[in-house]
Amino acid sequence: MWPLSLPLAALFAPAHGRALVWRIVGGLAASILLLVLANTVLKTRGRRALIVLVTFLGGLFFTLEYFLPVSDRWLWPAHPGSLVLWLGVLVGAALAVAGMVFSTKLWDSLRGKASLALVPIGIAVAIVAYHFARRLPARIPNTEGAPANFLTPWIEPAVIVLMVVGSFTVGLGVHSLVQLHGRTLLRRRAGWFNSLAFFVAMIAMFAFALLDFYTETPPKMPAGVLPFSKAMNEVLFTGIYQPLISATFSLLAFYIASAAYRAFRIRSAEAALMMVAAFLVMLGQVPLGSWLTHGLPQSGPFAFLSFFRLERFGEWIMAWWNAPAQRGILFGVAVGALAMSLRVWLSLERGTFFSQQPEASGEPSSAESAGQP
Amino acid sequence: MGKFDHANWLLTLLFAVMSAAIVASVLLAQRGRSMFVRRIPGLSAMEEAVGRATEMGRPIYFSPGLGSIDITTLQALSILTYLVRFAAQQATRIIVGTADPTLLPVAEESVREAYTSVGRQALYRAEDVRFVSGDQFAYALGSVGIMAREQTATNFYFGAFFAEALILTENGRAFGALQVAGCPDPTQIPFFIATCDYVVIGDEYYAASAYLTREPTLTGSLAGQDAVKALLIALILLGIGTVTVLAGHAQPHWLAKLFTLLGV
Amino acid sequence: MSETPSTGFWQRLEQIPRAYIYLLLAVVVIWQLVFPIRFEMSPSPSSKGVYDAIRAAPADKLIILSADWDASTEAETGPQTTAIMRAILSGKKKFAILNLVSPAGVKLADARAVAVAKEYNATRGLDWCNWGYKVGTSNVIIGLTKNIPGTVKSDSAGTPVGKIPMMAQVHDARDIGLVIEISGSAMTEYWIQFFQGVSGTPLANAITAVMAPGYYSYLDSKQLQGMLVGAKGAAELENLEGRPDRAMRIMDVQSWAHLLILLLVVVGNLGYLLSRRGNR
Amino acid sequence: MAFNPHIVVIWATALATLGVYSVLYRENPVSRLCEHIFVGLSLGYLLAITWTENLLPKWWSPIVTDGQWYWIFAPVVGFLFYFIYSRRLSWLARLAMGLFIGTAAGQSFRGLYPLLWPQVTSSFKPLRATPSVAWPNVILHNWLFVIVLLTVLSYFFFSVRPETKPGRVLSRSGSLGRWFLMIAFGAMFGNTVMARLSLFIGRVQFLLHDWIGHYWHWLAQKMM
Repeated sequence: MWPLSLPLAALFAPAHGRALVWRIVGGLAASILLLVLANTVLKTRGRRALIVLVTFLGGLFFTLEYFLPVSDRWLWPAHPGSLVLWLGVLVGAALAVAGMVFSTKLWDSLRGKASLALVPIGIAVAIVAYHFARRLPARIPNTEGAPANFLTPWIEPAVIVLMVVGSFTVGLGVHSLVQLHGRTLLRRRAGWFNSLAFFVAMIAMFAFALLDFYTETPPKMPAGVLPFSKAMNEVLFTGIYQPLISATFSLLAFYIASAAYRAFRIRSAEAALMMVAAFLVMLGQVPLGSWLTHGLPQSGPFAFLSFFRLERFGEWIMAWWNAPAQRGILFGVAVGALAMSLRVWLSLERGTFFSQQPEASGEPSSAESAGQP
Repeated sequence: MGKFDHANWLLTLLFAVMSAAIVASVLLAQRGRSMFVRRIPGLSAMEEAVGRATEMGRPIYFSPGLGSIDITTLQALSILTYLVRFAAQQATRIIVGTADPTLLPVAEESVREAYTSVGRQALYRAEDVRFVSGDQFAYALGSVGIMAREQTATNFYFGAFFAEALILTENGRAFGALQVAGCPDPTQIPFFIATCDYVVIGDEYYAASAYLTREPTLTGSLAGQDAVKALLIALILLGIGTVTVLAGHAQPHWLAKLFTLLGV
Repeated sequence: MSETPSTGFWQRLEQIPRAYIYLLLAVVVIWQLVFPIRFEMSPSPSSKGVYDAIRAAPADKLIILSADWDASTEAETGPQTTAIMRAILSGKKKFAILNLVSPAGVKLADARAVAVAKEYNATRGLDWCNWGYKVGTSNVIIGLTKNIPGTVKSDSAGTPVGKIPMMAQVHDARDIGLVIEISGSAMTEYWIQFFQGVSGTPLANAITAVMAPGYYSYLDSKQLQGMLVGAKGAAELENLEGRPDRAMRIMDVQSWAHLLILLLVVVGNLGYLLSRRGNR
Repeated sequence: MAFNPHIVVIWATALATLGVYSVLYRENPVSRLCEHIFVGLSLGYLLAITWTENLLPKWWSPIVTDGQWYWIFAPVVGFLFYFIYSRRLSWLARLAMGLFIGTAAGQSFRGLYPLLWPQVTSSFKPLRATPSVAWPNVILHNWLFVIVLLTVLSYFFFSVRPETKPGRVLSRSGSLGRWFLMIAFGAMFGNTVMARLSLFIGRVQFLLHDWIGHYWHWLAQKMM
């Protein structure tokens, strides 16, 4: 057992009643304290390093789980060696990242080059920890036969945590829309009644969806009759929201017809190729196509002609022309995404994305002077 | 569930080689080795597209697709920051409509920073980076509404697009806007080609920021990507050669073992 | 609209305003829905394969319908499911519905089964049953090969397997005559890998048109006995059954709407070519 | 106040459908109203399901029912995003964004093999005939497949100078690849038409059968 695990286990044990409230309050107070502390202690470079570190660790967790060997004994958290390993990897990673941050920022200066040395040192620390952890005796929990390593049990909780955290950003979307429409409504700008409709629709849908969720249908209702809140939710969701989705989706039937009409012109060889392929595939999909070529023999000396029956020919184009072309695109895209992921993960890009200097506190820029009321 | 639940040692090694090629190439470029980037037709029109809006004195609409914070959408934001910097210098407005509340702050932050980086922070308007809707088709109609009411002269579509793509572009075209689109996923490309003036296909999407900015980090990365693609081609040719030679024969033991490791 | 006003006749053909195209399409679809004109169709070999596989399944064995779809693909998978259920019940065979993908799809498939069962006077529990949604994809399929009652446990309404009469004789893969996978996702591979490949039980599938190209190689290798492709596959199965119905009807409308689009493209190109020639 | 919503739902559906279709003529006041209602409904619904499907079962219940107090840290991280509206504390928002961006990269690494690898290995196609596969089949399928794949892939090389020897080869095969791409895009276009049309057919069936047909039985019967 880890020396730390007993008090930790006690702290994170389920709590109820007053103990729960106190822990929640304590947790909140601790986080606020931590944030205030971070905000006061860290200056520009420290903040950037922290952001880079958080980005790196967030990615590292998901990456390691995938690439670490599965069912390896000494990597389990219940095992004393894993504490060493954890610490080693954390320290190593921190050193490596710090090295990268400082070196990319100050590439030309002597200090920059020197700080690059932190990268191999960090990696070395992790490796040493790894070997040390290996020597300790093993005990692994039951994983029900599924391939797993010590991080696997944490993947699902991590995904849930991210989902829950992400759910709290929904307020930003609300803020954006309410601000836009609220302003239109309050200032009676053109189209204010549309903004009013937006508010009514939003509030009604939210209210009745929740009421519906918390209302039980009484057992002795006539067939089809629902309590008010459920019936209203039915009208709003099944009667308006869903039909708006299906109707908008079905606009595509019109748009695809008009797009075909205007795009498939023999203006260039490329457009002509597209057109011919589209024609053949379209014909192959409907009875019209089968009807056009149903005369081609399926047996006898000219059986090979059945290859040109439109339904088969269309399928041949899809499977042997379209599929490899899509695959070629996919290979390129997968490599492109890999490179983008690497650049983002290691914070290699400067300036392209927002990885420039975050402003230190107390130096207000004029950036926000416009826009915000 | 499947064969690729976790990587085995061979796939891990391969991943390390691919990553190392890209990172090494980035570092080389950052140190000053010059990298070549070939012309990409759709992307050379980006400045012309912004210029059109400037000339007409109308805003630009930028849609980053339906994605949340993921790699595809981050690349879209990277293209967006380039466009914002370019448009800001000509005092042309860019309206961004997002479809994900978590993405919204990231988009706002990158747009604001883009304005700041060219010294035009006074032009930044918070209401120009909007949350349109989290629903795919409400997003489509809402975006069409923005194009119609703001009379955008140019529309950019970069990101993860699905069935809603054609609703956006067909209406944008009807409004007479110049349209440029790019999407890594091929399924919507045919409709972009049919309705947009310029289309960026497949991997060109990820090459876009390198092409536009010529930032050493990015051009270096592009060269690294080409090396990885060459490696993939070599692997495929090797595989094809092996199965062709062996067609109709039994696989030798060592090859069967290798193929298992590779997940064939 | 931004279309510039045109002058000559050919030029006008080249620039038909959007609204007219939309109107034409709406008229053709409505007209064909109310007063249909039918195209005769010959069934494709892959659809015939499904039909033959159902007919060849032994009457004393169960057919599993893995209806792994929900509302998002119902336009195609729904008619496929109905047509398949009809083919099974008209041959006096039994089926069990299963859903490995979407809990929301269970009710939809159930409603279709109830409607089809009514047509053939089939009884729930004797001629068909609904195992409902089961979590675990490949693990469920692996479980089914060895121990069906233990894997299924209870049906969609919560009735224990032991109380479903038709399940009394069903123990493992040997009691399954055929598996039909109906979905818009790549579930067929799982059935091939963990069921067909292990037990040799015949397998057929019904999938959305978008997914179809990936599966022809399995047809070639006989890992799949047959395949219904999109709504067209459903219509072909209806035809093979001798009962053209909703799917067939929709395919007729589709034919006419496709014809309209093809004509529009041809007209547009004629306009384009001939107006160029006029200018020269 | 209980009532049977059936008939209201049918009418609302019909009006909403027609309202959206009015955009086909042009963007107009009715379609604009529909758009705003649509956006409002989607936001209200998003808020409701954020509570009922995410926060209630995954956050609130664990705290209140199971006593897992440490879930209180989740909103702390979530609300860091809101600091973007503060000039001095916006770096805290970047901290939270950094976490999400890093995770996105990690997820992308995990997705690489499941997405890419089966496609790589299934491209290992034999290029000669065997007793069971005849030559025409091999050429029409495997040869074609490999040629299209490699030429298309060669189109996506960006950093090779065209005046070098590999550059010349790449630019030739790349332009061939671009032709193949166009064929593929045409095929994809054609392959999608039917699915899109069936969406509209479904709507028309509703309007004629369930809505008008509700009052005019002749039409309902004509539609089956």
